[in-house]
Amino acid sequence: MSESKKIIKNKVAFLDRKIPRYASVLGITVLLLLWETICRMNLVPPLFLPAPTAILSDGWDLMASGELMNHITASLTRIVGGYAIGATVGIIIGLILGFSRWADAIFTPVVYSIYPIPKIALLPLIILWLGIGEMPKVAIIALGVFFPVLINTFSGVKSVDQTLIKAAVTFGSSHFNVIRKVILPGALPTIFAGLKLAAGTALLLLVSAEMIAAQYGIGAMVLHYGNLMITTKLMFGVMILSLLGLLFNRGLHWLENKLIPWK
Amino acid sequence: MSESKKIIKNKVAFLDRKIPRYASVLGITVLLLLWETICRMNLVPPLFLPAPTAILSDGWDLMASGELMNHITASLTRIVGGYAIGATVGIIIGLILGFSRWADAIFTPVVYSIYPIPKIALLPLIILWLGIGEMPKVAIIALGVFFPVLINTFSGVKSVDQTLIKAAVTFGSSHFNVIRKVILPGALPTIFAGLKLAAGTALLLLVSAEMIAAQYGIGAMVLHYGNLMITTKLMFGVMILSLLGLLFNRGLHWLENKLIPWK
Amino acid sequence: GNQQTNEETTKSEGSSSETTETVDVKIGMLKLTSSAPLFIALEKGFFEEQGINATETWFEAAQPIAVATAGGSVDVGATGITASIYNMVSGGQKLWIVADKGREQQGFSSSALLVPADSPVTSVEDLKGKKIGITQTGSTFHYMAGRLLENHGLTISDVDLVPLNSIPGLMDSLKSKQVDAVILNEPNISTVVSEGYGKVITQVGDEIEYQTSGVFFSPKFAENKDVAVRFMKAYAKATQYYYDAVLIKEDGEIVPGENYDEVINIIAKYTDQDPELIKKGLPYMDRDGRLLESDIQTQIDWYAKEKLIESEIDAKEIVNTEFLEEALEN
Amino acid sequence: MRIVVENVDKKFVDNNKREVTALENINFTINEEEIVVLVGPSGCGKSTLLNIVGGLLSPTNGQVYFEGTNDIEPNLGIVFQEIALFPWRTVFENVIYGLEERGVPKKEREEKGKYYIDMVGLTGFENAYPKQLSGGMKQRAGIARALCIEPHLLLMDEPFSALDAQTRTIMQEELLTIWNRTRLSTLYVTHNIQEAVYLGDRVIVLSRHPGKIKSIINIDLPKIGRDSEQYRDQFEKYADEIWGLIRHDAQEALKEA
Amino acid sequence: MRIVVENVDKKFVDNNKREVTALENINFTINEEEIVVLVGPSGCGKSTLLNIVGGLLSPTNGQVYFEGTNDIEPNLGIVFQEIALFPWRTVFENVIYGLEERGVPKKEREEKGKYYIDMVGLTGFENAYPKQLSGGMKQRAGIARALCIEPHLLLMDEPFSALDAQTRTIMQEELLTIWNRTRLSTLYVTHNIQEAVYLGDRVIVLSRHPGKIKSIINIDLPKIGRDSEQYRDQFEKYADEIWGLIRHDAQEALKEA
Ligand SMILES: Nc1ncnc2c1ncn2[C@@H]1O[C@H](COP(=O)(O)OP(=O)(O)OP(=O)(O)O)[C@@H](O)[C@H]1O
Ligand SMILES: Nc1ncnc2c1ncn2[C@@H]1O[C@H](COP(=O)(O)OP(=O)(O)OP(=O)(O)O)[C@@H](O)[C@H]1O
Ligand SMILES: [Mg+2]
Ligand SMILES: [Mg+2]
Repeated sequence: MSESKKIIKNKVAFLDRKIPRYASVLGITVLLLLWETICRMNLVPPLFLPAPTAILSDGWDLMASGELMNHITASLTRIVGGYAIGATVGIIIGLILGFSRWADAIFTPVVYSIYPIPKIALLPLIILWLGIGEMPKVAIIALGVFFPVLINTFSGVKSVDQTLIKAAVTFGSSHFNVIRKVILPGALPTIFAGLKLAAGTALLLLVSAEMIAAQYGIGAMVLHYGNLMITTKLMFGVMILSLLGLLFNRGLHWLENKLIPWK
Repeated sequence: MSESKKIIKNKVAFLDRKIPRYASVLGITVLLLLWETICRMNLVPPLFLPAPTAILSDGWDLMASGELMNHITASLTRIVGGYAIGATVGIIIGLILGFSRWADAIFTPVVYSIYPIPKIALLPLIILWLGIGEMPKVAIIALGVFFPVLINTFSGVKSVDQTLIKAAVTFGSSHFNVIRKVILPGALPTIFAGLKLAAGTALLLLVSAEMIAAQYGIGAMVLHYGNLMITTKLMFGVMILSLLGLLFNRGLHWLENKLIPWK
Repeated sequence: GNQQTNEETTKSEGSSSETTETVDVKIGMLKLTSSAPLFIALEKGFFEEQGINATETWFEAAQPIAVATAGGSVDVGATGITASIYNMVSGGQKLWIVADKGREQQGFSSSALLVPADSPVTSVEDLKGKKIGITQTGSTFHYMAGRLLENHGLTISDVDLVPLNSIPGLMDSLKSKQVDAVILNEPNISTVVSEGYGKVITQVGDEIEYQTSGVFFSPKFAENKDVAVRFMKAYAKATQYYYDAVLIKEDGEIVPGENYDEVINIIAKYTDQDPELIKKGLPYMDRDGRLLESDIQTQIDWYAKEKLIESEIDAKEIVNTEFLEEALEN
Repeated sequence: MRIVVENVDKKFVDNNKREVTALENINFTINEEEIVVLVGPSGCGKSTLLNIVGGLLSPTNGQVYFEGTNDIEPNLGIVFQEIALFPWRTVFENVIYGLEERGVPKKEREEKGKYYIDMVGLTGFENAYPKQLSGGMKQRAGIARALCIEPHLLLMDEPFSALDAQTRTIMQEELLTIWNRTRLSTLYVTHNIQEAVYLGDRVIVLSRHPGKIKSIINIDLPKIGRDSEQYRDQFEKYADEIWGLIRHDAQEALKEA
Repeated sequence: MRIVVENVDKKFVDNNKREVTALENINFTINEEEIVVLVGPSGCGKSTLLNIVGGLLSPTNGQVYFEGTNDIEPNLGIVFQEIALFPWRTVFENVIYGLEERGVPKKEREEKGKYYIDMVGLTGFENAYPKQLSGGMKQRAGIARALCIEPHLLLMDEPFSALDAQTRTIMQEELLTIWNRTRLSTLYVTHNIQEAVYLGDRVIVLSRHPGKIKSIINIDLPKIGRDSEQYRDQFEKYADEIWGLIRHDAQEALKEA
C-alpha cells in the first residue's frame, strides 16, 4: 500500500469567518465623518446637504425653543390615538371573523377587496366626511392600522394549531374556554406581528395626514421646513421621525416579551 | 357487570362545520345591494356616499372621455419606473450585503438606521433636491421600494439553509457556484416576499407623491375630485387604485409561480 | 309683529321676546376676519334683539361648513364660495347663498398675485409657462388665478398650477422660490411684503369683481321664513356696523370710523389674533350685505368651462336674496 | 369498564372530491387494564381510528362506546404524537389543565399535579415552559397531563416517534412502570413493531386501502420483563409474524408521495 | 485507501463564552470496504466528528487523512440527516449535482444519474421536485446523490432517523443491498443500536462530556443476513453490550433541555 496521504481540510471554513466587532461601529463613524468633511469643505452647498453637526445644532435650537415639544406632542397624540383605535377595532373584528365562520364567509371578501387600497387615497374622502381637524388625521391612522391588525388577528386565529384545540376539548374545555385559553394565546404572536407592521404604517400615515392642514406635528414641521428650504431643520425632523419609529418598535417589542414570555 | 353503555361522540365536530359556498358571494352582493338601496332611498346624501351604480356610471364617463387613461398612464409610468429602479438596486445591494461580511458589518447598521424613516417624510427633501417634476415622484417610489427589497434580499441570502451550502461544497461547488446555484435560488422566495411587500408601499407612495403638485395620475385625480367634492369620481379613483394594487399583486404572484416552480 | 325698529337699541331688554319666541340658530364658521359681521352681531347682541339664540360652531376648513350647512347640522354657514359648493348643489345637496361676507373690490386690498421680491416678473403676462401656487383645485385661489390670467390673454393651461394645500405652504414656497408666483390674501400679503421676500404684481380686486365668500342658509332653515328674515335683519345691521367702522373712504384712503377700535377688538377676540394684524386684512363687503348676484353666474360659467363642476347649474338654484331684501325693506 | 369499537367505517372526501375509504368494518374491544396496540403501515388509518375512539372524529358508520359505566361519566386521556402541550403554560399548568377545566379545587389540583409530575420524573421542571424542555421531557409532560385526569381510557398516537432511538427505549420502559402503577386501559398506536410487542396485550394489525383488521395477535408474555433473555425468542417470533403481515404494505406505502 | 482519524479534539465556545470540549482524543481508522458506525447518546459529538471527517468542520487538534491515495484526489459523499436536497432541482438534477460540479460531460452524467436513480429505486421520479416525494423517497435521492460521485468514503449522519420505523427497516435492508454492489468505505452515525449492529463492521461507542471513545466493538457476523434466526442471540448480545455502555449516558442526556 502506498504511503501517500491526503489530509481532509475544512472546505466550509469561509462560512465561519468572523469580522472584527469594531467594523460596524467603524462603518457608521466613517460615514458620518465623511459627510461632515464633505460639508465642511463646501463640496456640496449646505442647502442640499447640511453637515451632521449643523443638523444637530439646529435641532438643539428647536428643542430649546420648545417648538419641537409642540410638534412631538401633537404627533404623539394623533398617532397614539389612531393606533389605539385602529388596533383595538382591528383585533376585535379580526377575532369575530376568526371565530365565526359565517362572519368569515360573508365579510372576509369585503375586507380583502378594501385592503389593497392605499389608505392615503382615502384622505380626501375622510376630509370630506370629517373635515380637516384632528378627527380625520386620527381616523386615517386608525384606518391604516386597522387593516394589517385585522388581517393578522384573523390569520392568527385561523392558524392556531388544530391539535391544541383538540387537546383542549379532550381535556374538557368548553367552547368559550377553547377561545379564551387556546385560541387567544395561540393567536397572540401573530397579532403582535400585525401590531408591529401597523406601527410603520401608522408613522407613514401620520406624516401624510399632517401634510394636509396641520399646524403642529413632526410631519407638518418637515413639510414646513421643506417649503422654506431650511434643510437642517427638515433633516432634524426626519431624524426625529426615524427615532420615533425606532422607539415605537422597541416599545412593542418590550410589550411582546412581557405578554408572550413563552416564546 | 352493568350493561349501562356510553357512546363516544365527536366533541370537535364544530371545527369541521362547513359554510355554504354561496355565503361569500352573498355577503358582497347583499352589501352592494344594501348600499345601493340606502342611496336610492336618499337615507344619506349622495355627496357623502354615492350609489355604486352612480360611481360606475361616472367612472364610465371618465373612461369614455379618455381622462382616466391619461391618469392611469401617468401613474403607471411613475410606479413601474420607480418600482423597477428600487427593486433592482435593492436586490443588488441586498446581495452584496448578504455575500460580503465586511459590507454587511459596515453598511447594515446604516441601512437599519434609515429604514424606520417613513419615506413620505423624505418627500420635501427630495422635492428640494429634484424639484417638483417627474423625477422626485419616481425617486420617492424607488426609495420606498428599495428598503423592503434590500432587507428581504439580505435576510433571504442570510437565511439560506447552511446544510444546503455544506452539501454543495461537499459535492465540489466553487464559491461562485455556491452563490449561483444555492444562495440565489435559496433566497428567491424571500426576495419575492420583499417584492410583494414593496408593491403596497409603492402604491401608497405613488398616491402621496401625486398629491404634491401633480396634474395627472390617479392620486392627483383623487385629490382633485376630493377638493371639488365630486365624490363619485373620487370613489372611482379609489376603486381604480385598489384594482391597480390587486393587479400588481396578481402579477407578482404569477411571476413567482413561474420563477419558483419548486415551492 | 312687535318688532324693534329703533336701531340704536343695544341690549335687548326682553321686550322683544314677549310675542316672538326665541329660536336656536347654529352658525358654522371659521375664525377668520371675513366672519366679522357675525362676530359683531354675536358680540353686540343683534341676534338676541331678533329673538334669536345664536350658538357658534367653529370649523377648521371651509368645505365642511358648506357640507354641514347643506346637511342641516348647522342652520347658517359662513365661508368661501368654492367649486365644491356648486358641485354639492348640482349633486342634489341644496343650500342657499343669502348674503355677502367679503368680496374683491377695486381699491380695497384683499387678495393679490405675488412673486418673489427679486423676480424678473413684472406683469401677469410674464407668467406664461411658470409655476403659480394655489391652495387647492377648485378653491377661490384657483378661480382668481384663472381669471387674472384670462384678463391678460393667458389661460390656465399656459401655466403650471401647483396645489400647495395651505396658506403657510404658499408663503413658504414663495419664500424659497419653489414657485414663481402665488395668490395670497391679507393679512398675509402685508406680512410677506414687510418681511421683504415678495412683491405684489396685481391686486385681484383691481382686475375683477369677485364674490369670494358668503353666508349660507340650510334648506330647512330657509323654510322658516320669519326666522330667516329676522336673522338677516341682525346680519344686515352688523354689516352696516362693520362698514361704517372700517370701510369708509375719504379721498381714496380708508379712515377709521366711529367704532373702529371696538370692531377691531371684537374681531381680534374671536379670531385670537393680534389687532394690528387684523387692521391689515379687513375685507370689503357690501354695507347692506347684498350679494354680487351677477358674479355667481360668472363663477359657475367659469368653473364649468374649466370642467371643475360636474354639470352647469343656474345661479337661481343657489342664490336667494329674498330674505335679505325683505329684512332691508322694513 | 370496556371500550367497544363496533362496525366502524370511515370515508373521507379527498381534494379531488373522490371518496376514500380509510377504515372498513373495524370491530374490537379494549378490556379493563388492557393495552391494545394498533400497528400498520403509513396511511392505513391508525390515527383515524384512534381519533374516532377519542371523540375527535365521527365514524361514517358504526359506533364506539364504553360498556359497563355504572352511570359514571367516562373520561378520556390522550397523548398526542405532536405532544400538543400548550406553549404558553408551564409544565405544571399544562399537567393540571384537565383538572382546571373540570373545576377541581385548587388544593387538589396542586396535589395531583405534583403527584403525576413526579411519576413521569419531571420534578424540578414544574415552572419551565415547554420550549425549555427536550423532546423526551416534553412527551413526559404530555403523559402526565393525560394521567392527571385519571382517565378510563388512555389513548396514545405514536407518542415516542419523534424521539431518538435511545430516548425512546428509556421512555418505553418508563411507560410500563407507570402503567404498572395506574393500570389504565390503553389504546396505543405505533409504527414500531418492537414497541408493539413490548407494550401490548393484544396487537391489532391493520392493512391499507382500505384500513381493515388484518389480524389480532395476543401477546402471551408477562407484561413486565419481556425484553429479558428468556423471552427473546418468543418476542422475536411475534415481531417477525407482525412484520410478515405488514412488510408488503409498508413497501407499497413507501412509494406514495 | 484507509481513512485515519488521529488525535482529534474539538472545542467549541458556547453562547456564554465558555469553552466546551465536544471531542477528546479520538483515534480510529476506517479500512477499505468497511462500515464503521458511531453510536452514543444525544450530544456526545457524533455529528461533530462526522463533520470533521467530512471536511465541514476543523478539528481543534489532530487531523483526519486518507492514507494510500496513490495520488488520486479522494472523494467524499455525504448523506445528511436533514436530507438537504436542493428544493429547486428535480431528483435527477439533484443526483447529478456532484458530476455537474466536476465537469463530467452531459452524456456520462445522464448515464450515471440514471444508474444510481435506478439503484435506489426511484426510476420514474426523475423529474419530480423534492417536495413531491415522501420522506423515504427523499432520503433515497439523497443517497443516490452521494453515490453518484463514486466517493472513496461515504458519510451518513442518522440518514433514516426522520423516517417511520417500518420505512426505516426497509431502508436499512436496501442500504446493505446497495453497499453490496458499491462496497464503499462508510462512516455511519446513528442513535439506534439495532441499526448499528445490523450495519456495522465495527461499532464505535462514544461517551458524553467530553465525547471520548468508550469502546470499539467488532461485529463478527456476516454482513448480509444478520437479522436471520441463526444469529439472533449473537445479534442481541452485541446490542445489549452497547446498550449497557450507553444507557446511563442516555438517561443523563434526557434530563438536559
Ligand atoms: N382529513 C382527511 N381528509 C382526507 N383524507 C384523509 C384525512 N385524514 C386522513 N385521510 C386519509 O385516510 C388514510 C388514513 O390516514 P391516517 O392518518 O389515519 O393514517 P395513519 O395510519 O395514521 O398513517 P401514519 O402512520 O402515516 O400516521 C390516509 O390515506 C389519508 O390520506
Ligand atoms: N456550533 C457549536 N457551538 C457550540 N457548541 C456546539 C456546536 N455544535 C455542537 N456543539 C456542542 O457539542 C456537543 C456535541 O454536539 P453534536 O451535535 O456533535 O452531538 P450529537 O452526538 O450529534 O448529538 P445528537 O445525537 O443529538 O445529534 C454538544 O454538547 C453540543 O452542544
Ligand atoms: Mg398517524
Ligand atoms: Mg447529531
